[in-house]
Amino acid sequence: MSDVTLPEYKAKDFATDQDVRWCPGCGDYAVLTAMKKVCAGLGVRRENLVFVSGIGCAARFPYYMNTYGAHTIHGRSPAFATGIKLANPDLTVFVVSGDGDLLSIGGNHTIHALRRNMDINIVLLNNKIYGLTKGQYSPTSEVGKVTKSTPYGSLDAPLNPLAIAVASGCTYIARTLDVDVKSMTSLLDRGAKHKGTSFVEVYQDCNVFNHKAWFYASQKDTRPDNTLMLEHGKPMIFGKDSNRGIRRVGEKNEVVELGGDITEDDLLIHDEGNLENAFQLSQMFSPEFPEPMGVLYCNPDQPTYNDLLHEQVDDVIEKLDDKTLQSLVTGNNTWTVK
Amino acid sequence: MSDVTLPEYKAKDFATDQDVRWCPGCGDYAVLTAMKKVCAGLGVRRENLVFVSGIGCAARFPYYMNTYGAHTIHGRSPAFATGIKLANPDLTVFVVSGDGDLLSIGGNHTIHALRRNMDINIVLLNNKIYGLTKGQYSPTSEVGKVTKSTPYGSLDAPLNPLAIAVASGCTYIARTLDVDVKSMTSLLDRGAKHKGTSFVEVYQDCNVFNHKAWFYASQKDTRPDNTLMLEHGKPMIFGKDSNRGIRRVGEKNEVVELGGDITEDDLLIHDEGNLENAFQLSQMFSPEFPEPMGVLYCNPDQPTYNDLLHEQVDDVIEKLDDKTLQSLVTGNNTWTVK
Amino acid sequence: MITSEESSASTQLPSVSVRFCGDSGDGMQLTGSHFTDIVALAGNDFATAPDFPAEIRAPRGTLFGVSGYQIQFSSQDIHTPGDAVNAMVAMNPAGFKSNLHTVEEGGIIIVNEDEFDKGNLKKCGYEEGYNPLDDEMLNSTYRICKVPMSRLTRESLIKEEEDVSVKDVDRCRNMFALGIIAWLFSRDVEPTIEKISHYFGVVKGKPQIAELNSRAIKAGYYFGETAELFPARYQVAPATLEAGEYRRISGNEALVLGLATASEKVGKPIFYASYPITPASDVLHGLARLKHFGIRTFQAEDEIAAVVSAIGASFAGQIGITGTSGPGLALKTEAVGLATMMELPLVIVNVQRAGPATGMPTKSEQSDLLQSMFGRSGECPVVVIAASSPGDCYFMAIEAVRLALRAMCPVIYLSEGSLGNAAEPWKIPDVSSIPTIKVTHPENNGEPFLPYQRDEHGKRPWAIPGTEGLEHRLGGLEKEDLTGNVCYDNANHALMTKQRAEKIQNLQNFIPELEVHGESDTLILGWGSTKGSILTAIGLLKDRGINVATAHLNYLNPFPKNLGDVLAKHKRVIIPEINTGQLRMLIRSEFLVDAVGINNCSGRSFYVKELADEIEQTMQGGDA
Amino acid sequence: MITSEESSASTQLPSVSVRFCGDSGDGMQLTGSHFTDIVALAGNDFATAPDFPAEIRAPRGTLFGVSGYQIQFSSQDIHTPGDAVNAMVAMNPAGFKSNLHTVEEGGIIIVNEDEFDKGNLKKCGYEEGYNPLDDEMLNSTYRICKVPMSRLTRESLIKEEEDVSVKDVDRCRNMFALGIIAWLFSRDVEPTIEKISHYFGVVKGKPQIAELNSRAIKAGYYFGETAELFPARYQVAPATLEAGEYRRISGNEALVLGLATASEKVGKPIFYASYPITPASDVLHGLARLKHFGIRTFQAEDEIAAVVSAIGASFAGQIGITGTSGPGLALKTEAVGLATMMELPLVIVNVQRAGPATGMPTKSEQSDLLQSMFGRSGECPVVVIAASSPGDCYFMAIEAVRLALRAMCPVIYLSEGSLGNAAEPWKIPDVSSIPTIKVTHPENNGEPFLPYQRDEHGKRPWAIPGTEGLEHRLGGLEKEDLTGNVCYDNANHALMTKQRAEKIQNLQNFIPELEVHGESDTLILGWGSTKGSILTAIGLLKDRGINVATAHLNYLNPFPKNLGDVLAKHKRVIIPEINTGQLRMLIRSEFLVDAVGINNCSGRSFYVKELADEIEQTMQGGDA
Ligand SMILES: Cc1ncc(C[n+]2csc(CCOP(=O)(O)OP(=O)(O)O)c2C)c(N)n1
Ligand SMILES: Cc1ncc(C[n+]2csc(CCOP(=O)(O)OP(=O)(O)O)c2C)c(N)n1
Ligand code: SF4
Ligand code: SF4
Ligand SMILES: [Mg+2]
Ligand SMILES: [Mg+2]
Repeated sequence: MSDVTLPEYKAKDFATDQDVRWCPGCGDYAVLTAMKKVCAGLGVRRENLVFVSGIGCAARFPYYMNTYGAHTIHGRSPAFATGIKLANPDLTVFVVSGDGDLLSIGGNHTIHALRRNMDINIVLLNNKIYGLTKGQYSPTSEVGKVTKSTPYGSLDAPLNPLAIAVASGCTYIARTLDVDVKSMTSLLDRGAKHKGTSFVEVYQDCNVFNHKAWFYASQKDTRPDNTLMLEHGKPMIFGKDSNRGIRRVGEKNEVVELGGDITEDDLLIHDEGNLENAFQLSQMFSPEFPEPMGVLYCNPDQPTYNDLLHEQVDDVIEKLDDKTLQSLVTGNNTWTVK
Repeated sequence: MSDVTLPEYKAKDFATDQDVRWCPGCGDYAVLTAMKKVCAGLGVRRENLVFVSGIGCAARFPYYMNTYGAHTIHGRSPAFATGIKLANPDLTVFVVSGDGDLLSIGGNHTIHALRRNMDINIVLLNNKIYGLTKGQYSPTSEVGKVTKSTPYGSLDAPLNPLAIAVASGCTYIARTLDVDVKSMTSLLDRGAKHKGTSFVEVYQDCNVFNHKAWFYASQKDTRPDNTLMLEHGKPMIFGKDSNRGIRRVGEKNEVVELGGDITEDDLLIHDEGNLENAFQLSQMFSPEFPEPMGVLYCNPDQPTYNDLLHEQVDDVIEKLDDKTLQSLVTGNNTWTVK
Repeated sequence: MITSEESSASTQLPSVSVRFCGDSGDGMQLTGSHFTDIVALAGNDFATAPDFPAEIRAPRGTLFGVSGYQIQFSSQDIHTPGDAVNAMVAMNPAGFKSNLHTVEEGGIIIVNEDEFDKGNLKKCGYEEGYNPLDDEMLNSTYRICKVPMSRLTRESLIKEEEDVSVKDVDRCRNMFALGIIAWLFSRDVEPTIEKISHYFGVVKGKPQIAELNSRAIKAGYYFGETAELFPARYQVAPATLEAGEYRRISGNEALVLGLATASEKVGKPIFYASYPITPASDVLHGLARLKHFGIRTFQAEDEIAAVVSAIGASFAGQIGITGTSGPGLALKTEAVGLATMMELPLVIVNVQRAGPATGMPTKSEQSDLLQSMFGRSGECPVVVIAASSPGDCYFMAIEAVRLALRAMCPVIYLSEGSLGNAAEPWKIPDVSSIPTIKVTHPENNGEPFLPYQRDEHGKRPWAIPGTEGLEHRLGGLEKEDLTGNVCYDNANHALMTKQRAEKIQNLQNFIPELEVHGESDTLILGWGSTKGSILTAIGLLKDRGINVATAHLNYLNPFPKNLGDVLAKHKRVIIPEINTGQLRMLIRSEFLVDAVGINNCSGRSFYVKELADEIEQTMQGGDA
Repeated sequence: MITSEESSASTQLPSVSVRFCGDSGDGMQLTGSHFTDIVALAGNDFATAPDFPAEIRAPRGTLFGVSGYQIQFSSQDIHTPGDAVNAMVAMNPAGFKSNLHTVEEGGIIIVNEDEFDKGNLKKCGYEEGYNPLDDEMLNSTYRICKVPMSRLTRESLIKEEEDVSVKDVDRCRNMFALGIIAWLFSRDVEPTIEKISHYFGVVKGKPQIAELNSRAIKAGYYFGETAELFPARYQVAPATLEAGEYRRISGNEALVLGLATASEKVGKPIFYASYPITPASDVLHGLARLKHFGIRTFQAEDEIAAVVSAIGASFAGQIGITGTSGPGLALKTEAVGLATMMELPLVIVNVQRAGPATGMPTKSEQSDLLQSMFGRSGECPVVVIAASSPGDCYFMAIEAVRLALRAMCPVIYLSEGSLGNAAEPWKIPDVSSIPTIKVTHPENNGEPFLPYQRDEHGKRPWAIPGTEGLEHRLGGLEKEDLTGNVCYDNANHALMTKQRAEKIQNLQNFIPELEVHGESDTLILGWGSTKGSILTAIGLLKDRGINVATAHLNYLNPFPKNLGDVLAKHKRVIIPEINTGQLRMLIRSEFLVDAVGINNCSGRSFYVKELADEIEQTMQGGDA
């Protein structure tokens, strides 16, 4: 549906008449801001955009985007989006939902959407908590998390969203911070344009039930030393004064201080095209490592499920569509009663 | 329940009076044989063994083991096993089911069992097909698979069971062949003894609906060059005459011929303890690479969910069990009506 | 039973029921299918019922590996495979043992005696030294014809000069058996031979296999002729079916064709998302081949993903359909609630099987009616319809799509394993005579768009993504009347609950009234697959001089408008069901009539005689 | 209404209904809770109802961010929070606007006028320049008392000499309001001050906060005394409750305590697996703190994993329990079928909310009864019971466990959001007087073990892993009678279907008969949370000289043995329900009585007057 007379959109054109009902200070607001910017610049007509979500605070997202939208049921948004995209591949489909929705009850639909490389865009608003149900731990909560449902601390090791995405064969994997609207916008934009499933994890602050969960990585003072902004083809440098980097020794990555006999040439060069690197990056956690932000992995060449399906449909039609419905219903094994 | 008077078990002691109903030539028979051996040698009383499965041909497994057993519903066996293990940690719990059961409908329960490191043993009988429902493609079927439900060939890229296990934080990950009962037995045995979730993928031939799917790796003539038997601390050597190996150059693995200037010292040494290596191994596919068999990853040190839970319960009881039920029911905010 | 009193070379019979049984490896389904073609061509009416083993392919010769195929063919109008078998072919002891009880006293049993050896007899639990073929009792009760089929087949197919594989030869035993039966019932085997030759010779490119099979059939046929086994042959005259072109059809085939037809009649692609499950998988298989008829199939990761993706497709403007069986329906109920709230069209096909839980997947039952009516959270009415014969599956499939679009709501389409797999002759409809189904989508008219503004029938507009100016959001939270915005207002919730219910009830105006056949104080009210048994049973009752009226419900929610009047007109209402009384409970509560149930919850259809007897008894109990 | 005709300093009233409302940040739930303690200590009977916002913490001052808490306290025995509010405290315009309709004509409304500024008025949609506090109409309809609470709170709490945070001070406004109300209803605030001081001072170690709160309460109290706002104070005499020790309890709290009690009475740990969902989450939260009472909680990845792990725990010998609300129940139904087939004990707690689909999570409804009865594939009967008051949730929880063990079957325990969150005074039971629940597990007696050999009540033995010699396999495929082996036999399936049903029906012998109160031709039959409204309504009817009999069902499947007789004894049966008539449909179909429904499906409880009026009308319509 490329369109010559594409209207000039502004971010505010994507606001709805509904009051936004997130708590003051909720990290979701930032994502909404970024997403409106992205949509304005995407070059897609508003009526061809669809936002799909499950249930949760994050999942209220579609109500606030003046596009087509569906607030479905808990955990099933990737399946709903799949149906939309297979029915009408001309639509640009976003899934925006929370960590409980996409990784707890919805984990299976998420990995199957990823492995199929459906051309949809999944945005995970990860606040490491169940917000809407007033604060139980989620599959991304750290071990020992004390919540309403775990008064003595949670016991299970968290799921690693990016590692799961890598293992599921996702073709665009990125991570960003709710406080970094600028890079969030560009990452979402690139993801939207990517042919295939894009998966973007957003470190999102739940101001009420898990406030500051990400502050170790999101704040002015903490960010430089606890996050690593990835750039394809560039060495992995981070730190307040860009004075630190990641180097590989033997089978492991390690953090090094630049200067002395260690130069940029000793550092790992980020290669978006290397899945194994992407997995290694997904295993870097603060405080031992800075946590990677930006595009961990991108493979634009794998065909999407929806393209393959429609090619197959066209092939078959080409071959067989001389057949009429009557001939189908009649079949080729009949007899006549006089 | 260590037990001084443990009976002397033989494999056949674990046979039930039920006729085994798999098709002649089905790969599941081999697993049954291996499993009976394992149970006989496990040092666990028969009444403390429980086999749990979902639905499928593979899932008939419990009916053929003379232990406690539960043939549950499709895809839910990891959850059922979790309940058993949390209720009674003294039981040794096995989950035996198929690729559709554990990775399609049951994928989410599988990854959550793995991330929790429940001390259960999951055996995936992977025949890359839905057997019991008479031959539809499964999430492990190769792209282009022609089946009843995909007469023009399947479109979706398969899930990689071992990669998913790695990404989910599984602490014992192994792979074996239905035709190799000997190594299957030792891998299952070690998995059963491992504290934490053990996940063993078995390349299993479905003699009726997907016959020969694994022959490229399982047959006398194909096995040496298309599989790699991993040994911790040993170089990765394979091939008919052990003349080939795996070497790492830059960010990638490659196959090399030994001899000339390439010696064993150039080869990768398998390190069970390295998760990143495990991921790399999970990405090695024939024909480019031999497919790894044996233990890809093992981490015996991570606490199990069931141990943590029972420690927590004991702690709390220690601290609080002076409280009586009456005091609990009464609460601390009462008044008296005369 | 088949009586051979007459000395005439060939005895006329009104109907005959034949059963082929043997190991799942013996190709019994295929044999039965060929024989069905034979009787069809001869112009008989017929009804078939496969009897699949629960196992894929159990070890050879075991009881649980037995596969069976029953067909009744007749010079009259029939609807069931027959209560008791008149002639059975048993290819091995396991088949013989597990199917003996289906044969009428005095019935013919043709066995492949070569298979009745020690090993095989032991495999199916006959004790050492006993061979049923030598059993006095059995031989006096049945007419057992021992035929050394294995040997004869080999002898007649293996020729000096040519080199053939013994395996291929042995595979032809079933064709030898087919030949015998064809002779016994005076049937011409030429058409079958042509078909087989074409299939193996041309399609598969295996002329030798074609040759072997043809020879086997002939050999069997001639054997029947020459051997003195049978005192007489039998003939079943052609039935007087309505003139026209016919085909054989099973319920699942008909459903597939019905959906393809619906797609063309609506002018929209169908998106069929499913997760395989017995006995519904064949619907997915059948539709997967019809991409050139506007059908897209999606094998989802589970039942929930299947139904949810179908709703997504409906949201995007296609006809979202999902198919499953009982346990799968249980998983879809939350999503059906979502479709109810979003008010999007959705068809849920449920080919019922015996439950609860995994139950007996290969057996049939009608026990999901109440699940279909009430198995959702909250007040969540949906349309429920049911097919009543294999051919009817075609027309009800079109109805399901029509009603889903008519009211923008979920429609649960109930079929049954016994319909899905059973075959009957089907007068091929002229598809051009089937009315088109009109759908309209709103366009931007400048006015603010109100997604929940209903038409006079309570239907809301179906605005689809891609339509400029109609952007809107749907969801599972209660909607405000007209705007569809999230709304927690009490009065609004009461209103919307009422509107969702009325919209469904209102469909009474769009479905046919219930037809009553016959005049009597007693009404036999049925639904689903019992139609055939009921029809046949009341025929039997007529012969006994007992008269009852019948009516059969295809529409279960809403009920036909005139159902109340129909019930009121009869003093006694009897409801036969393959469950413990699910329709009965609905009828009793809505109409307060003391409907009596005749219930069989054993995983099989009614036997006609059993049903007739029970009706008779019920009528005697308590005067109407 | 509260009339101030009398000049006496303090007017006696039988009952008063008070509502606190304001922004979710204003701590209204806490304020209400403190006031409830106050009336409780004064010996009043009371009933409370929170009115949560649907949003967690919507932007301050918005309508959808309003939080409310209503309490009725009385000198008599009451069961509802009151139809109309006699006195309301509104902390901001949004609270005022969205709760005005709840106040009776002439009712008192105390507002924090400082908050009625331009910004806030605009936020909740009052048009420019309009201030409801100056509205003639409103002021003539209600007695609106404008109190500058923000200012007064600051003035009374901020002292020259000490340094306090303004934020902390402003947080005390609700306590200032509490003080006013306490004075208005002649209540002693000392105990509350003590509690607060202890909590902040000792528990939280924040003496300053404690100090501020105490001062705020006193300030409010003295303000009421000194200001001339109110012509009079009111008094509500203590109720004549049965003597004994009391506590306040909500339905969800009671359920938690009931399960802990059940665990001790059985002598087995409870394994509670759940996935959070409103309004059932608090059950998980409450149980999670009770590890020292033999309770283990497991927050599963979804509802299906929750119920399935609970079944696994039951298989392993513990008491498997899962808890959820309607949409979650919809997901669990396939697994409930499994438990039915395995015949293992399982309790499914369903704290119902307004549906369908996501519906209105914070609103209450009784619309999952039919889902609980029929929402499973195949013929799959389970026990269904329901609690009828917050305190009753305790006893029915014990019943749920008792019955699940008694018959080795699933029990669906129905509560409602309105029960789970409502609080009432509860006479604390002597737990030692509650009978123990006996369970036995078979031991190896040398005989081959038959897992499906039933006792005289149809219950099968519960052999648990770890028991030597009783190794056996369970599953969801149909089981053979006695042995429990997989079995596809038709007769066996019919038999097992019958046995599973009879086992449940048989529990009639283990549950109390239905009690009828009052003599009349007309029976009001209720279930669940409507008990309170019905009781109060018939009281009202008595005053009108109308007499009806009442009966309330705690057991919905099986019904009490005597239900049929009870219905037969009454000419007219009226069934009030917070749904569109689900119990009614069950009663009509089973007993063929023309039961009439009074239905309210708007997500709230009946108003007593509304219910009384409808009963009266129904009784006039059609003579009994
Ligand atoms: C079937 C079902 N189960 C449970 C719930 C209750 N529920 C709603 S949202 C939610 C989790 C929310 O957490 P998350 O997905 O992380 O979103 P957040 O609120 O944190 O943005 C749960 C458990 C539901 N609505 N439906
Ligand atoms: C809820 C539900 N959905 C679907 C089915 C049908 N079904 C049974 S087994 C199966 C898949 C079997 O494949 P797999 O797990 O790979 O086991 P296999 O038979 O290949 O050993 C399916 C789809 C079912 N029994 N229950
Ligand atoms: S609860 Fe947390 S996640 Fe939800 S809206 Fe509030 S701040 Fe945001
Ligand atoms: S169908 Fe395949 S997997 Fe199933 S039993 Fe037969 S051979 Fe084995
Ligand atoms: Mg979250
Ligand atoms: Mg498989």
